[in-house]
Amino acid sequence: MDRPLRLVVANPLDALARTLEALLVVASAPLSLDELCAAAEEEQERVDLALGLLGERYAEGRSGIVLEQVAGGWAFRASRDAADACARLFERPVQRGLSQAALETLAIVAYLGPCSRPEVARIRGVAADSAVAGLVERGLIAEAGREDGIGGAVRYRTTPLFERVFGLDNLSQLPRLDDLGDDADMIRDRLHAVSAQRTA
Amino acid sequence: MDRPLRLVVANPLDALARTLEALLVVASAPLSLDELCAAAEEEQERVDLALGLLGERYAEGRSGIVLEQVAGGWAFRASRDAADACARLFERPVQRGLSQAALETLAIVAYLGPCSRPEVARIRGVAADSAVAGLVERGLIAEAGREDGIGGAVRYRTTPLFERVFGLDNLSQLPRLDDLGDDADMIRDRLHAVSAQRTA
Amino acid sequence: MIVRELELDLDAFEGPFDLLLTLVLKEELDLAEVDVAGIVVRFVERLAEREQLDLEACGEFLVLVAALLELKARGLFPDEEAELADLEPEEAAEELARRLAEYRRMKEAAAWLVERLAGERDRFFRIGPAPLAPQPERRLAPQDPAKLGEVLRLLAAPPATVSLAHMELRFPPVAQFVERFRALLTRRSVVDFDQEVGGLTRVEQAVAFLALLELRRANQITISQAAPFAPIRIARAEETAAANERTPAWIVHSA
Repeated sequence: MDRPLRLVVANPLDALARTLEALLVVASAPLSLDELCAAAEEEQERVDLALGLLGERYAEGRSGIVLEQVAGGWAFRASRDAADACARLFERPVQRGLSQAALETLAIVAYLGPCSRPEVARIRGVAADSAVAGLVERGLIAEAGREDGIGGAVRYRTTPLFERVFGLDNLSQLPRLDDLGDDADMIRDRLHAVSAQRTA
Repeated sequence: MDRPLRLVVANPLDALARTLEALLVVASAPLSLDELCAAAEEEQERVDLALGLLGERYAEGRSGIVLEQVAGGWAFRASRDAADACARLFERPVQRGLSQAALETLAIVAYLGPCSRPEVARIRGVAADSAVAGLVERGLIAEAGREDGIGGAVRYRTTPLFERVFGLDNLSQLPRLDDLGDDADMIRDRLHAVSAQRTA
Repeated sequence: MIVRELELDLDAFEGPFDLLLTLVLKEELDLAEVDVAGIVVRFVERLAEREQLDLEACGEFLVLVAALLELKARGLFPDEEAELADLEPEEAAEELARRLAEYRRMKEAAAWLVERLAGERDRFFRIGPAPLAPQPERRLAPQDPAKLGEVLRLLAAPPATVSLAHMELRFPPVAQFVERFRALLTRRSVVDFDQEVGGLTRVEQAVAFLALLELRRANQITISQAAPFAPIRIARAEETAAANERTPAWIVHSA
């Protein structure tokens, strides 16, 4: 019996399906049909067919990766069977500590009262962007108006969550720093003086 | 005759492999073996085997999704075949290549990290502030505490994103320092030769 | 070979050696930003292209570079002046060779990184959370408020004896802000200039503004302002960026 040269003729849509897989695994938001067509440089009809193939391959019960059509387009998600495992991955036990950068930023904002990013940066001697963003994301500090003057920078203050995490009823319970100054203004002056010295 | 409830007995690792697929497709960074075991509630040995299965399935040339071992863990990425399609759709955070100053700073932090701006400046002979700020902004290096002693400078180390961008499983995959700078030894020899000639 | 006409191509300066010297002496170029080793390498390269050793050129070059190095060393390490003066010539040569070797190794490591990046440019991966991933819940363990006081005390303590912090320039180089804005614009499509520089010193703001003009001149950004004194907004110049983009780009980030 003649054997065909190729036992399995690759489905011509396979290459396209692989391209779509690649696009979907890199995307951080659902991809619309238009976006997929533009990126793959293909006709809508063929992309639709390839998505159909992928829908069968990445189906609930068959694969841990599931292709889902949502409002914004197409995206991969985890299968329902793996929901518990995913929950364990994302709800990891409480995080122990804060990074040095986060702790310093938090201390400055807590002791000096509303403080802008540039001010935190000046006191710490390094850019404060990521530290501030991280603390905002964790809900430990929040925006509190702007500095005086036109185009004043956004200022931040600590939140009630901060007080809870640090076991304080309010900010007046922060450990006193008499050696640094009697009040926030004096501590602020001292910190600025030191940072100026550091960069002098 | 009793018929088994399931005609096809799936490979017992299949279920685990599906769970791992699900974890990897939703993770926002490479997952270490420990993390995978904890989330899947499985033995390391079985997770290793399942990863082997997935490695075959999600291999370059076979699938648009590729499983790779990078930055101390496992992660999905797009296949290289789909690079052009990806390039059409996704923005690149590092649009312009890194400047020479940034690359040298990155090398110093990767090899000597954690290290501070003054240390980088001492080796390069020029101030490193802008290079360090740029690398932090791009997420390739991050703060890692301060130098010992009072008023110590902030130190930096490379991030997992650095390893991922450069396709490294860990920093030990960088070339050994001893293997670099052959010409530095040459320069040293020449300096000595010249001074020997002078005194001869 | 005429040393003063030596063409240089450094990060901080491009042009003939003579012009560099003039700018340095007029204090229009900060020596801290000048890679003197780069000048030496360039000179040695030129020297190597010739069959005969040009003694006159070598002598002149040595004098000029030594002067440059001394100026730079004084600027960078005022406290170490005494320490360096104590070194015997042989020790100084050994120290120089050691530092040079260390720097050469790092330069090669940087070259290795460039090559590596070029090889990895077709590796695309997702940065950030997956589209339909569960929202991570990051609860923090209870923290000790005493730690806050501790870190603040450290920040309020005067810097230790020999600090190299004087290397942080009081007049920040324009390049610092150029790099900073570029990096910001790879993350965000529009940046509010006023917000970025708010709180900086006047000098820093001025330098930041120069950086903006520099980027605009290079057609890398667009600048808009609704009315006089209204916030200044900076955006990437998309099409030009795409057209000029010839450098390797290797990572991706979804839209």
